[in-house]
Amino acid sequence: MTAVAIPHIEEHHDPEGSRFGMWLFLLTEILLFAGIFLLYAVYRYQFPEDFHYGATTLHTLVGAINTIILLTSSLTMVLSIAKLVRGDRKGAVVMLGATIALGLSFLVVKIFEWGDKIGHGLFPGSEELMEHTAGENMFYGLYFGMTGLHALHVIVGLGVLAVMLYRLARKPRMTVRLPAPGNVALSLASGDGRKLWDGTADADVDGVEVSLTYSKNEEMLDKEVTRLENAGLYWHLVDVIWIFLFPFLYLIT
Amino acid sequence: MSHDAPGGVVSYLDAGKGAGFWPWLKSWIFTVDHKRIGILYLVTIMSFFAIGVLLGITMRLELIAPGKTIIGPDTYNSLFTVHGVIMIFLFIIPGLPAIFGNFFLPIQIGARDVFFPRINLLSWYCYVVGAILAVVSLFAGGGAPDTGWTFYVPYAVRTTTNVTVAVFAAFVLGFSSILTGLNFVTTVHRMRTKGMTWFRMPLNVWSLYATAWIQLLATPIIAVTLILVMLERMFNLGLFDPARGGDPILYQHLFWIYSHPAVYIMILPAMGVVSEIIPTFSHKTIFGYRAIAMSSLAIAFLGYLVWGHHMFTSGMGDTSRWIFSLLTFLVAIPSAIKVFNWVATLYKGSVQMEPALLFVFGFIFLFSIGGLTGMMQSALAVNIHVHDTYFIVGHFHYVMFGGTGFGLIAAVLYWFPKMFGRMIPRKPLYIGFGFMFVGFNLLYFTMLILGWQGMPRRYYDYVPEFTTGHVIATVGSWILVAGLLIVAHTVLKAVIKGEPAPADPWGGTTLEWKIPSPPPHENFVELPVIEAGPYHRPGGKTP
Amino acid sequence: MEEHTRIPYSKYLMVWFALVLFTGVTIMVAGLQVGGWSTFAAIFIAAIKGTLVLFYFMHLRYESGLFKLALTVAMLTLAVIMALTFADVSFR
Amino acid sequence: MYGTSSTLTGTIDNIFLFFLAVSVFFLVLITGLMIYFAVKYRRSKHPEAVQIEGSVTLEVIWTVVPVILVIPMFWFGFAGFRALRDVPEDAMVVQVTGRMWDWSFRYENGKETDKLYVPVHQAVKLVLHSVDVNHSFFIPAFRVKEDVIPGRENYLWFKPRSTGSANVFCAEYCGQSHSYMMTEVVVLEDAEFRVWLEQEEAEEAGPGAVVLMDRVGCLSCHSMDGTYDTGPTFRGLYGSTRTVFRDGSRREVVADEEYLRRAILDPHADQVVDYPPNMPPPVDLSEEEVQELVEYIKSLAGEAGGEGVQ
Ligand code: HEA
Ligand code: HEA
Ligand code: HEC
Ligand code: CUA
Ligand SMILES: [Cu+2]
Repeated sequence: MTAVAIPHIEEHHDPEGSRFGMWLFLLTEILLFAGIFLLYAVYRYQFPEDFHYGATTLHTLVGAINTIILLTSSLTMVLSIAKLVRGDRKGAVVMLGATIALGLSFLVVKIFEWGDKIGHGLFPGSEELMEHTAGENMFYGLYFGMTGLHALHVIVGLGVLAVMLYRLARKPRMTVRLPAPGNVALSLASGDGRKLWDGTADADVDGVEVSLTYSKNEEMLDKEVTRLENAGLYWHLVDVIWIFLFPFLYLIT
Repeated sequence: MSHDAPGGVVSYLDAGKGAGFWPWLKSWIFTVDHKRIGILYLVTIMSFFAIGVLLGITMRLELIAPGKTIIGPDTYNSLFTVHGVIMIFLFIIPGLPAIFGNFFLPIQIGARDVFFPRINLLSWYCYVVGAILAVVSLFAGGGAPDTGWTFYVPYAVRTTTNVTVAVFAAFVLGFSSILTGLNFVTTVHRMRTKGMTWFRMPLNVWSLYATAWIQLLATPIIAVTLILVMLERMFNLGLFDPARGGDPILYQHLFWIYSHPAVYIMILPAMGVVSEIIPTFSHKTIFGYRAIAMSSLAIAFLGYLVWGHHMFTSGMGDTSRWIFSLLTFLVAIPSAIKVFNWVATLYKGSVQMEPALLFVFGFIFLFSIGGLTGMMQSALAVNIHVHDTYFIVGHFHYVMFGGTGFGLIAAVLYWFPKMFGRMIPRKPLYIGFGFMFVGFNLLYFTMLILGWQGMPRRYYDYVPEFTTGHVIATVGSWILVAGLLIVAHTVLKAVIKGEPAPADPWGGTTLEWKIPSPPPHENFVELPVIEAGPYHRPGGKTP
Repeated sequence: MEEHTRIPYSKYLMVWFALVLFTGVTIMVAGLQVGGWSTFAAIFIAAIKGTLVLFYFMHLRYESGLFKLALTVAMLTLAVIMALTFADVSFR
Repeated sequence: MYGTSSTLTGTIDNIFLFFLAVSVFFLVLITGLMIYFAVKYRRSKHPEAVQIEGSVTLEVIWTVVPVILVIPMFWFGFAGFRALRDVPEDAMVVQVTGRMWDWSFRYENGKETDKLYVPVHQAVKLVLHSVDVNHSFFIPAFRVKEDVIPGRENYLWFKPRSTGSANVFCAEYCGQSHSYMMTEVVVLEDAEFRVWLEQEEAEEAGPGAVVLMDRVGCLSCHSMDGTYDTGPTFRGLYGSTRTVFRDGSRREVVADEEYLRRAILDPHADQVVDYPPNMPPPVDLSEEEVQELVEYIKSLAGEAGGEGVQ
């Protein structure tokens, strides 16, 4: 029996469809947080005073700063997409870079905030907390659980954005190795057969490596936009969740 | 051996063959072809199912007499936990959607693949990683988990066994499930072929579509619940720790918010299969197409409202107990509608008792018993007595095994010729069915009786009053497994030795019967255009 | 690139500005100590902010009805979970 | 099967029988029709199927009839349930404590036992406490069950109809010896019960410490004769060298009096290797009682060198 090549699956390009898929995924993320919001709602209902007290121990200012950081990162994200849609790859890269920088600063602030709380012995299961009321234990459990889960999503989001940044920033490049002993003559022709360039290599080689750098055509860019849009959707969702976390943990009194 | 279909089209099984072992293996494990991914699932899921069965049999052996028979209590406790985890998360939830959904959903709507072929492969890898983790949890560190598949806190947080790994395994498997669901919903929305309107989709597709929505909307809840259990164990988060004000009952809420809808993830695809098989073997269009299609959505929706019926004795408020009880009674109605429509389809049909149809009959009978015992459990007064007894164990084996399990076998027998291009001999299947049916009822009906008499579940040992029942059940399990072995042997042999199958061995009407057996890569040479309902036959009304 | 929506930069900036503004408002309202209303106000403002992000930054406004339907279904699910859990918690 | 029954046993059985009747009816109907059609319209006899798309009338019937049927089904279940929850005013209250893996009962006069004694024809309300994980208090003969959840006080009630005894099980999985977490409910004549209630625990023989250990549950995990159990045996424990985890590090310590005291009062301070950390902290042990326990464990020293690490 002879080898039969697997024909390539016809690449269907359906941006709306892939966005829909992404949205479905986002819905599952919303429901993931819904589970922990449910816990929050119940414990808040059971221990309103302690939650009030707990909220006052968090630094509203720090939370507000982080809120602004995330909101701004959402703005740069959406600008990055807008630039790419308009064909401005460089602008898109800059905006994406800004988004990542803002995301990182969010995490840095978060680390300091956590560090502060842990420094005061306020972390789940600490001896300090054991002396406090049940409600405060629940509040801090939720504080660390919710912001931790959110931070995890920020980290994943940053990873996705970093990949996108790499894709957009690098010049597309293709390298092929062709084995060919001895003297080699090279010629380059365009897709429709026009001759572009001719040349020969010196004496003894066991092959040649050909590298091409090229800029993306319309269709490839289009696919990048779809990818960037989906990455952006994820990033915005992380923002939306924070929009709810912030008042729930820092403000509601 | 070659499956070259007429017209020189190469079957999906043969593509990539002949270039040596490694290329061949790669052509499978890196495939993005939905049919091959279906086969990958078939092989992996069935392997784990075999392990689950083995564990089940070992438990039955232990329970044949009071006191220690072959294993100690720790081992027994791990056995039912791992049996439950494997059967639920590795066998029955992925089972039908991942195997037959992957294989047939695109074909049945006239598509060349699912919408996200690569994510589809990723979802299989998630399954494999989850499965490996589940196996690791058996052997690593503190010993196999011993919490029951429900992982109830506080016990699941206190025990020193490998709960964290097992829980993480379930989490990863949940991911696999979400990705499959996401893929199916998008595929159904975006890739139906020309003329394939919503109400011309086969009922199997409707079932899978409804299932996919449950997978999307329910699975995240178990994901976060399992994350919390892990955090609780690793970082002492305290959210469920009663000593610090946490509420163990909230854990039960979160767990069942997922796990009740999950039972419909298990049964809906099987109902879809039944809705395919009955029209085919009675040469008749389905009775009440729209009612069946809509009842799938109704089950998906109502299934979300009833989780509390697992917690009637937990100390939940009395108000919510009756609310959940009332809602639970309502969820039975769409199932009843389906059963009535199936039976009505047989009326004035031209019925051919192929093995697949026989297993469907088994399904209807056993699932009805399971469902009706479910109704008994939803009655508050009865539930208080039977909760956490063998009555429950009987109920869920009737619905899961008698329902989905038999449905799965029916699906194998029905679609085998299409998937492998070979026929399965009938006679051994009839015999196998006989054994399975008798063994099944001996095993599980006895459990119902034991449960009513007060035998609690998850019991390593029991008082002597219950001995007779346990002996009967154990003997039943042997007969059941004998039947299973006959069926499995027949099926496996047919993979290699079966007669070649024609494109349409049964006289089916849906699209998969219009392409060669086995189907070519990318399914259709030219995408079909649909002009009639899925079960339309000559003599029926024009669509 | 006809498939992708083009929205003027200025609109994005306006939305961002509104978001920041609402952040300020919600902090102020919390400072007012208006008792039970403060919870309600905080949730309400968060919902507005969330909607802004969903509709403009995430382009939900320009997507087909199916996307909105899907989101509604998820929200409904959330509501059902909350309601039925509270059917227990608040009547214990 | 059951040695006694409660006033509600019959009620609940009747509800169950009603469900059983409905179920059998539908099961026979469905299976019967299915087989009848399959035989009557088998292909050899009926080669041409008649194409019937459906019938709105039938769909309506078989949607509406179950909906209507389901309402009384719910109602019966609910009515029975209300009876199970409405505790009569004159109920006698018994506090029940579940722990891994036994039950103890405390009466209003302070008497504590490990079997539940109740007078016949007297409503009894059980208030359920757990000191460790979830359990479930289940008396099959009375058709009652309620989970025992740490941090909560669930309850159940019943009124025995005849004297006799019946099994009590733990119906919520709670670890290794879940299936041995059982006891008995003994229904006595009223007068008999009253005498029993005032009696000192004379019938529980053995040295005081043993009775105490049995009552507070030590013996469900620890043995006194060197056999392996959930916890280490007490035999030969005193004075032996133990390998324990203290503050996360492994070390060897000698089991002196101080060690025993700590092991009882703060079980997780020293974690004996190869044993699970599931020993519950003691529930209301007085200082004298702790001393008594320690003395007793000391008295078991020297009979063997400890059973060592399993
Ligand atoms: C495939 C999985 C599956 C399915 C489909 C079902 C279906 C149903 N289940 Fe089941 N169930 C489980 C799997 C499943 N269950 C599992 C795994 C558990 C235990 C989990 C654990 O604790 O480990 C469980 C436990 C369980 C409980 C909790 C028991 C307890 O622990 O106390 C209850 C209580 O109400 C219940 C009810 C029902 C009901 C009402 C249905 C209904 O959907 C059934 C509807 C079907 C019919 C009614 C039959 C067909 C109709 C007719 C024959 C027509 C006549 C009908 C009428 C007139 C109404 N189930
Ligand atoms: C799909 C789910 C499923 C299946 C199939 C089974 C199969 C079996 N179960 Fe199952 N069981 C569970 C799900 C399942 N179980 C769950 C969720 C629990 C609860 C765990 C817990 O408490 O946490 C449980 C608990 C449970 C208990 C209670 C333990 C206790 O409470 O102490 C017992 C006791 O005997 C038992 C026995 C068995 C036996 C003997 C089998 C089998 O071994 C019977 C033999 C099987 C067959 C004969 C298979 C038939 C063949 C097919 C379906 C496919 C064939 C396909 C081809 C040929 C291609 N199981
Ligand atoms: C749920 C089971 C359980 C119960 C009930 C229990 N224990 Fe233990 N006990 C253990 C386990 C397990 C260990 C070993 C792990 C550890 O050190 O915590 C242990 C350890 C001990 C030790 C230290 C033994 C050694 O080998 O160093 C002593 C002393 C002890 N228990 C006394 C008691 C007393 C007294 C009671 C009753 C008030 C009691 N235990 C009740 C499970 C139990
Ligand atoms: Cu206590 Cu099971
Ligand atoms: Cu359920």
